[in-house]
Amino acid sequence: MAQSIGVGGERMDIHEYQAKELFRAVGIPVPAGEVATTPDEAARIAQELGGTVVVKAQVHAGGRGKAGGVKLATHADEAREHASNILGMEIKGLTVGKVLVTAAEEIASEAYVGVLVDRRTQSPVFMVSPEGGIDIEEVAATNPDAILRLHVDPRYGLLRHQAYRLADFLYSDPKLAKQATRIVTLLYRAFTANSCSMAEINPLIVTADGEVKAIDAKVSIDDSGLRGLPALETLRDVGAEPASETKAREADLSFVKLDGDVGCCVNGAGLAMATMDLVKYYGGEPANFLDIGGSSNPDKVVAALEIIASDPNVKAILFNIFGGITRCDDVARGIVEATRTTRIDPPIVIRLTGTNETEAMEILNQAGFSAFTSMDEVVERAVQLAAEA
Amino acid sequence: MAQSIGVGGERMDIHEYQAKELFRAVGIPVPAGEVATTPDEAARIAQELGGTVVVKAQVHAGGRGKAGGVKLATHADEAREHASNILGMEIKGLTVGKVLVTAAEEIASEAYVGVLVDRRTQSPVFMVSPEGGIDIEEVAATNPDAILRLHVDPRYGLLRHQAYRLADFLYSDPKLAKQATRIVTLLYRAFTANSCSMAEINPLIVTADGEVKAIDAKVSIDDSGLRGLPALETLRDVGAEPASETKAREADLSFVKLDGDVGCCVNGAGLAMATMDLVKYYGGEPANFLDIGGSSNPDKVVAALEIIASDPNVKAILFNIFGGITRCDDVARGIVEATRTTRIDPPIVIRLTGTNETEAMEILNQAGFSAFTSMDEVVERAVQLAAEA
Amino acid sequence: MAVFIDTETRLVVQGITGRDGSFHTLQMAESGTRVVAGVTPGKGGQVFEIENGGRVPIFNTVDRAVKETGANTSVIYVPPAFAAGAIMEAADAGIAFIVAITEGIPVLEMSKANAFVRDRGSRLLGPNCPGLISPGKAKVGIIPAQITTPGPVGVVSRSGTLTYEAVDQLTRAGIGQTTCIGIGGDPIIGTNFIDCLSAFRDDRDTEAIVMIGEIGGTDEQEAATWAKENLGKPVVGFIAGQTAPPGRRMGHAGAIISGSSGTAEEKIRSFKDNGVAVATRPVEITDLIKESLGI
Amino acid sequence: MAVFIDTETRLVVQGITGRDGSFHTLQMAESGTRVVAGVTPGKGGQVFEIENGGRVPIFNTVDRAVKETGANTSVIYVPPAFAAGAIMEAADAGIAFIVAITEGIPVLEMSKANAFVRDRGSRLLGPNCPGLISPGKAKVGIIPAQITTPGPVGVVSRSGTLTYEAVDQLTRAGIGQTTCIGIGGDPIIGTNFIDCLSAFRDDRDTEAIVMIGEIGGTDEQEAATWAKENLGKPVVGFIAGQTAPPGRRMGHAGAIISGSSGTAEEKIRSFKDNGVAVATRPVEITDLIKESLGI
Repeated sequence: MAQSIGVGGERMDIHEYQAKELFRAVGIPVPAGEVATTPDEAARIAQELGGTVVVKAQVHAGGRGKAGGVKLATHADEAREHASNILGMEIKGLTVGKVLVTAAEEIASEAYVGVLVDRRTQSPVFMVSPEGGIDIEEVAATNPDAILRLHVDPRYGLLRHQAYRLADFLYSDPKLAKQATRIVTLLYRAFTANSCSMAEINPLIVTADGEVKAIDAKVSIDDSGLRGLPALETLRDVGAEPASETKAREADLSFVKLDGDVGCCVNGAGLAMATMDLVKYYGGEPANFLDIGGSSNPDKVVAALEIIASDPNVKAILFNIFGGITRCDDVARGIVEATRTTRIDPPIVIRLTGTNETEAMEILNQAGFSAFTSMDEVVERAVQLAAEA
Repeated sequence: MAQSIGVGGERMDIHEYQAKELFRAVGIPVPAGEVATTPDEAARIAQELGGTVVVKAQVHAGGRGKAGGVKLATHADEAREHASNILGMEIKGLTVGKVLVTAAEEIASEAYVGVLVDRRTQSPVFMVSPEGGIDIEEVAATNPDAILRLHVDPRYGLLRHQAYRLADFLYSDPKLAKQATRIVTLLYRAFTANSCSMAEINPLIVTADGEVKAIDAKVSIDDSGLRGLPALETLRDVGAEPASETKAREADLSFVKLDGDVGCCVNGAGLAMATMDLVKYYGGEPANFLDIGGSSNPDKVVAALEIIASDPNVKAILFNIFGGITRCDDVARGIVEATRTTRIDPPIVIRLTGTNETEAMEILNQAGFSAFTSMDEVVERAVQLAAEA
Repeated sequence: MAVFIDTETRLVVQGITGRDGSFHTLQMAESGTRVVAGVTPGKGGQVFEIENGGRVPIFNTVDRAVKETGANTSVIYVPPAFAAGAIMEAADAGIAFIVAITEGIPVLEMSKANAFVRDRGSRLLGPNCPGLISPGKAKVGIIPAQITTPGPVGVVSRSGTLTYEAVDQLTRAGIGQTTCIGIGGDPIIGTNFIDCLSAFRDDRDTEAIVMIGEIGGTDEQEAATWAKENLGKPVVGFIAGQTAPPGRRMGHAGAIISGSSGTAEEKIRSFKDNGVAVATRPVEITDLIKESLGI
Repeated sequence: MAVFIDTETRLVVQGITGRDGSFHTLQMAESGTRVVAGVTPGKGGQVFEIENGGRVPIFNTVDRAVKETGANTSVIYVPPAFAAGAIMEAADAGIAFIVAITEGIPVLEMSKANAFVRDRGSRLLGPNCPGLISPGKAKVGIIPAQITTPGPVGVVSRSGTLTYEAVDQLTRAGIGQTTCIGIGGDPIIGTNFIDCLSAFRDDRDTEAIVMIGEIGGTDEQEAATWAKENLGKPVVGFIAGQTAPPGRRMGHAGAIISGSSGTAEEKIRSFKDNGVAVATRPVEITDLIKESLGI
């Protein structure tokens, strides 16, 4: 079996310029630079930096360079021009709202350094490669010997000899290895201090005068770790995600928007996925993943229904609730309340079973809803309704 | 077998006022106070603190209270008077050069908290007892159930539940336990950050208004850890140790002054102890422990001879050298050089064996020394010379 | 017989005075579990009353609870910021089996806590799991007891309600369970599929096993490979998340396809290659189990 | 036979280019030890020349040294500030037997390094020790080879030169040694008396054992108790430090009487109680060994 390294956990991606701030805070050398939201601001930063600068789109997507989101500018006017082209640009469906303007560096060589939490070994794992500047998964596929993986025992943290071993794999020149040892050590410090699930420097460059520097930075933060680090929550770029997902997060719902037309509202992540799969099985396409969680709070049901109904693609909405801790009557009350206060256009079909099932059926019947007890039936019916709409 | 807890390692004792500075630096609550070397200074500090103060002798010895080295003063003049009595006082052979003047606290209860490195489990171990203010070894002997021992796994450090468990053993009142949890956690931080071999709060008190505070503090620092913490080296009170030991430390010699009359200069700690024991076996008393170490540096031999000879009790000096890495001819040269540059009154007898033994014998013979090859012979001869002197 | 918990289980509830802890303590006691102690720091000395007139003593620390009551199993209902610490406290006090219900423990904290549990020789189930139930014997966690019944099937799953769905169907079809185990939806968990399969193998009452997986990671694939070599009992498998997009977390922190790894297809293929009967829909699980039991 | 090191030993020297490291590398090679690699960060690719024309390759890391040369044993001559790290590096690289000569490693660092070595399943001898020698086979450390000779006595000691004294006397009396081991004078060490006695028990060429202890700790007492129950071979013991005052460190960081514990009297009593023949003076060791060997 191929050794697969998986990033574990829900996570918050932050922008390159934010990641570089975290790096700078622990002492990792990064080029001077600032973020701009207007072309004039970009020109001012370029002026202040002097010399050649790089204007880089700040979006949560790879391949910015290929998409024309990264440009060199030799003077402030050119930086303004590039910024005006890049701001507002769409990259992989995401609109660019910010550019990072940094001093350009003369690059002698490019390497890769990354650390993430590996679920198989349940520990942080470093991956480094002297082949930097390109996608590390590509290097892994085409030239696996060019990557060194090193697991960090969480009881000891990254030990000095391990940091040196990583650096020694990157550079045969002892002066460069010494700098890289320090950078790797600091990267691990930033990784743990900010509860990251992933932190990456790509490329880590050697400049013309032999300095090792982080040119691009990518960091994902473990959402569970954010609780203890409220300062990091401010790094979240709400503009970079669909509005429905922002609303879901605020309502404490697990939600992922998809492209289909059958809206799904389920309690429990596994059951929610199985419900989506069943939609597909019966010939439909799910419009979303949504888990209302274990709570019986009717407010959550209301918020869930509103989020699903606000998607114009949705042609039918299905509820699939297995009452264990969640009480079916609470969910039923939430559905009735939501449809009373908000206009929900698509038809709603409901399956409820388990705790307080009988009371729930009564509530729904009184409000004019009919309900199923089998999962297959409700999904088949929802797909049919969506197809007919 | 009784569970013996041993402090491991060579160590530097520091004064109470210095220990309290280390505690204050990590946030452990200690009463306000300052150190004074003159009665007027003590009066000024008492004046500034206001209210009742305690004047405490700063010496590396227990039982200061019983010896009259700790006194309450209700006003500045009284503090001056106490300080003038205590300064210059002898406690267990040590002269008091400093007093600590601190605000007096109303004490509701006294507990004990200590942490040291246990050599059996190779880990730090906490000992806490609600019976504070007295010698913990006495509590261990008379009421062992009043002590909780807790080993800290060095891979994880002191965990929150462990700190709470210690605090919960001291106080049933949750408010006090909460304060104590914090203090125990901070004590462990001070312990590791300062490379301590022992750190102790005795007593840890509860004040009349329910505050938990460290009233007395005792800290020993692992000498090997000092290398990385040069700031701590300044805490060493050279005045509190015999001049010969200061000189030995400066010459990088292991030296302990004893009360006998046979000076011993040996290479290797085990052989040095065995030599002392043999002095006793043949009816003499060793004047010192001295290990010149594995080096062959003649300067060390010179320093060693000077230190031993400066002890007026010494009636004879014996060398016992087993040349392995240490070369016998180097030691011989050192002896010849030292006796040439410095007047050494007591007779010197020498045993050399091992590496370059023949060359060494020649050097010594030329300088008029005769030498032995057997350890028993040289010791017997030295004891005899001391007895005849 | 049953696995991990049975009538010998002596349970301490960490966080017994909290909203979830108190509710589920009543439920667990009602299912016949011997709840011998509760822990809430600062509330030591108080008593938690259960419905049949039982009184559960509360302690400040798990250590005291173990010393006073001989508790051997713990369940954790404390908030995520304190849950990793609670797990380590239980292991440090010598609790052999620890069940962590709490969702949202930072992954780096779990990485350390799990190492601690292993170093102390304890077993952790979860976190972010519904716990487990050995019907008629003991329940630790939040699985609704009324949908279970004693019988010959072992159930192990990364999911909560999807497990209830499967177990409910089994029970309605008259097929009981030895033990139903939710191993949890987090990327770092204490007890994995292989651990459970191995326990079911050694349990002579378990005749067939339901294994419910989902996208993310390689736990199911490794379990399938292991089962082929070592299990010797029939397994019916189901994988949720065939329609999940890559790179997005599907509710569970561990339910995420990284690159091209951890897809439902990959897991289903591994099941089939290793002799695990695959249910396409949840409803098929019961049919396949009937087949494997020859009923 | 011999214990811990023999002709199968493939040695890597950590700190080979330092003053002590280079000197002792030559000595070890001269004693017949197979020195296969050296490590000095930043000097990888260079070569260390030994006297018989051998050339020892130098690597930046122990990991590379192990991969390139199959080293299975390491000896550490690096300064104290880096020595605990060097020990962990060796264990991490899969070195099975690590000998740390360095004196002055902070005790809290050793506490962690020793845990690491155990977690990796390696064995550490030392630190602050002279190493060991299996006469005629291999030497790792700094014990002078010329005072040793092959034969039936195992020697284990906390001391350096005191061991040389004892071994020299044995050799002069025509009594050779299987292996002479210095376990080190620090309070926290990797291999203790029991570990060595246990190895000597399993070594069929070892017929009698010399155990040289000193004040501080309880290692000798535990070893004596263990020997009575488990060893089955005669032991001659010696304890240094009968005249040492309490609370003062006698050169070795571990040679200190704490309170009333760890005195020479206590240790000698334990030896006697457990059938260990006690030499009052070093010179008596040889006589007692002769007795125990029946010569």
